[in-house]
Amino acid sequence: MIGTFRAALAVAGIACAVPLVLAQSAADEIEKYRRALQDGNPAELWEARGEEMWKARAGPKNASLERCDLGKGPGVVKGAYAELPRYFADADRVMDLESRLVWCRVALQGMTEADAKRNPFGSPERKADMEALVAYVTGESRGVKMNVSLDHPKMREAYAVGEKIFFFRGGPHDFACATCHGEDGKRIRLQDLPNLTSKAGAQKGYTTWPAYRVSQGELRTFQWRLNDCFRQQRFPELEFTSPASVALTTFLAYNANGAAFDAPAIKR
Amino acid sequence: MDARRREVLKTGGGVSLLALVAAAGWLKPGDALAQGAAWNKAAFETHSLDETMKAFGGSAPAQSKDIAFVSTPDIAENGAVVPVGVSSSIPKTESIAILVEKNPNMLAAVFDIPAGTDPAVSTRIKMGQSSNVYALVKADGKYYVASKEIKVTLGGCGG
Amino acid sequence: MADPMKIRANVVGDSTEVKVLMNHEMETGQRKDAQGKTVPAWFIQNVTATWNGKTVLNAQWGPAVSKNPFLAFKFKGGAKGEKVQITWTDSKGDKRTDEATIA
Amino acid sequence: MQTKHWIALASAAALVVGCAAMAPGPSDAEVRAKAAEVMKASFKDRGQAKVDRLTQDETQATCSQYAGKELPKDVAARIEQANLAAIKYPANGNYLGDWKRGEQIAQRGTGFQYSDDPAQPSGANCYACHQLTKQEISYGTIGPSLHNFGKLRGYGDDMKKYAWGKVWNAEAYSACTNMPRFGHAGILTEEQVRDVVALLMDPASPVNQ
Repeated sequence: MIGTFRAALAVAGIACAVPLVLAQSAADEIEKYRRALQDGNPAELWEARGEEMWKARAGPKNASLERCDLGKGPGVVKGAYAELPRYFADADRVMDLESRLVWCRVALQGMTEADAKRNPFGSPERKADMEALVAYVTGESRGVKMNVSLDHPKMREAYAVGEKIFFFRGGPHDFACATCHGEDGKRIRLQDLPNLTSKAGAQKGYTTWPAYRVSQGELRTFQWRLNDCFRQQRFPELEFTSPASVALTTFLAYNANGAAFDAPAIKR
Repeated sequence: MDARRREVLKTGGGVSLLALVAAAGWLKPGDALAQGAAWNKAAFETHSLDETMKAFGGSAPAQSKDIAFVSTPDIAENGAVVPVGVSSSIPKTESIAILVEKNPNMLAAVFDIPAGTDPAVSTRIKMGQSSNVYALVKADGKYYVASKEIKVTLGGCGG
Repeated sequence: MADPMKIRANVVGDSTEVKVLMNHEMETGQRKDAQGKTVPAWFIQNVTATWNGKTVLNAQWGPAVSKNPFLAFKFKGGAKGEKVQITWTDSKGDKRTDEATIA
Repeated sequence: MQTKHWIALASAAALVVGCAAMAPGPSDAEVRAKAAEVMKASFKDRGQAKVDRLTQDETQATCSQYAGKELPKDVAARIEQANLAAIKYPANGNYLGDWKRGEQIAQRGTGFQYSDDPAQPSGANCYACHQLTKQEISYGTIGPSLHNFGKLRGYGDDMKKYAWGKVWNAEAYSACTNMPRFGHAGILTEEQVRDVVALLMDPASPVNQ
C-alpha cells in the first residue's frame, strides 16, 4: 500500500524518514491536518453513487435493493446500520451489513453469491459496488446511537466468539488484535490506536468506519478494516463476510453501544 | 452550457470563436497567469520558480507578507492529500498559483480570480516529500510570492 | 462517463461560499497498477465555475492536485435559489458539468 | 449441532431459577473451541500466509487464554523459562553488527504479510512501537522508548547478551509481551539481529546520541 503510494509520486524512498521537529508541535500540526480534511470528505462521492446503486434495477431479476430488509423492515435504511450486526431469521444467522447486502443481492436481484461477493474492495482500476452501497447505508445512520442487541442467543455466541478472536495470538509475529488495540493512549508510528477493549475506545474506533482513506483514495468499509488488520497481523486472508469477520464485528459494534455513529469518516 | 455553445456556433461568420468565447465571459484576454491558453503545458513542466516565471512570462516575484497560507498544516499525515489554502490581500489580485519545490513538476494549480471573487482558494495537493510550498500571486500585472515548509510523514509502515 | 460532483453553495454574509468535490483519479502517470504496468497520466486540467452565466473562478490543474479533488472559494453576491455551475475538462478531453442551487 | 448445543446451554442457564446473579453460558474452553472452529472456516491461504499460521504454539495458546486477565506467576515463569532456553546466541560470540543497517531494519515494516515478496528481507518495524532516535519523530508508543538504550545501561558484554536475547525472543524476559520473537520465529536472520543489537548497543549509533 505504501509501496503503491510511493510509486505514485515517484519519489526517492523516504518512507518513514522525517526531519527533526518537536513532538508536541508535531501533534498539534497533525491535529490541524486532520481538521482541514474534515472540510470536504470524498466519501460523499461514494454515498451518492451508493444511493443511486441502491435504487437502480440490477441482476438477473432486474430488481433494485429498495425492498432489502436491513433489520428494521424492507426498505428501511435510516438508522439500520446502528443496529447491525443482528440475527436474521430468514437466513438463520448473524449478519453484518456487508453480509446482508450480499444476501439481498442474491435474494432480490437474483445474483449468485459469488457474483454478489466479487470485488469487495475497490481500486482505481475497478471501483467496488459494495463500498458505494456501504457508504450510502452507513451514511443514513450518521448521528444515530449505536444500539446492537445481544438478546438472541446467536448474537451472544457471535459476541463471545468475536471476543476470543480479538485476543487470539498467532502467526510468525505472535500478533492479536489486542496487541495494538488493548491499551489506552498508545500509537503506532504517529497513528493513535483506540483501545477497543474499553467502552470509549470501542466507541471511537467503531463509529468512525467506514472511512475515506486519503492514503489510498478509496472509501474503506469495516470488512476492509478487519481484512487489512489481519494482513498486517501476518495472518492468512480473512474471507469477506466470513463468520469470524461477523463475530469480531459483533464484539466491537456491541462494545460501541451508546455512542452516536459518525461515519463515513475521513482518515489518513 | 450547451445552449451557449450552440449560440456561439450559430453566430459564427466573420467573428473569431475566441473573441466570442471571451465576450461570453469564458476567457478574458490577457487574463492573469492563464495567458489565454487553455492549459499552460509549459508552466506545468517546470522544475524551478525561475522556469515557472518564464513560462508565465513574468519577472522574478517579490516576497510578500500580504499572502497567507490558510488552514494549511506544517505537517501532513499523508502526502497524497495535503490541504493548502492561499489568501491574498494584495489589491487587484488576478490569480493565485500553488507550487511545490520538490515535486517532479513544481506547479500544482493556478486559479484565476475574476473581479468579485475573493482572492482566496483552498484545495488539496500531492507532495512526494517534505518541501517548500510557494503561493505565487499576480496582482495588477506584478508577481508576488510567499512560501511555507510542509513536512510529509508516513505512518503505519506495516506495509 | 465520469460520476457527478458534489457541490455545496451557501450564502455567507454578502458572498456565496462554494465547496466542490470531484470524482477523478488524477493519475500522475507514475503509478503502477497491480500488474506492475504504469498507469498513464490522466487528470483534470481545467475547472470553470459560473454563477448567472458569469465566470467566478477559472483554474488550471496539474497531476499534483489530489485524487477526488476538493476546491473551495467565495464570490461576492449570489442569492438563495440561484445556480452555481462547475465544469471540468480532463487531459483525455472528458468533460463534466454539474450544478448546485445556492442555499 | 454446535449451535443447538449453545442454545441448549443458554436456555438451561435461563431455567436455573434462584441462581440469578450468574447466568452461566458455555465454558471458556467451549467458547475457545468454537472460536477456533469459526476461524478455521474464515481464513484462507494467500501468498506466503498459509492457514497453518493459525496453529498456535504453546506460548501463543497460553497467552491467548489469559489475555485480558491477570497472568498467574507460575504460568508466566513457565513461559519465560521455555523461551529463555530456546534463545540461540551467536556462535562466534559477536553481538554487534552494523548500526546503519540496523536502522534500516528498524524503519522497515514489511515482511511476512501475504502482500510482501518473500524474497525480500523482512524489517523489524521497531519504530512502529518504540522511540529510538531523536531524529525520527514518527515513532509509536506500544513499547517503551529505547532512546539511549546502551548509554543508560552500559555497553558491557552482559548488556549486549541481554539485548540479543530480548530481540531474539522477548518472551524469555516478559511473558505475553506484545513484542514479536524476531530471532526465534525466524522473522530476522542472525545477521539482521546483530545489526539491530548494534543499533541499540553501539556507542556510535544515533540511539545513544
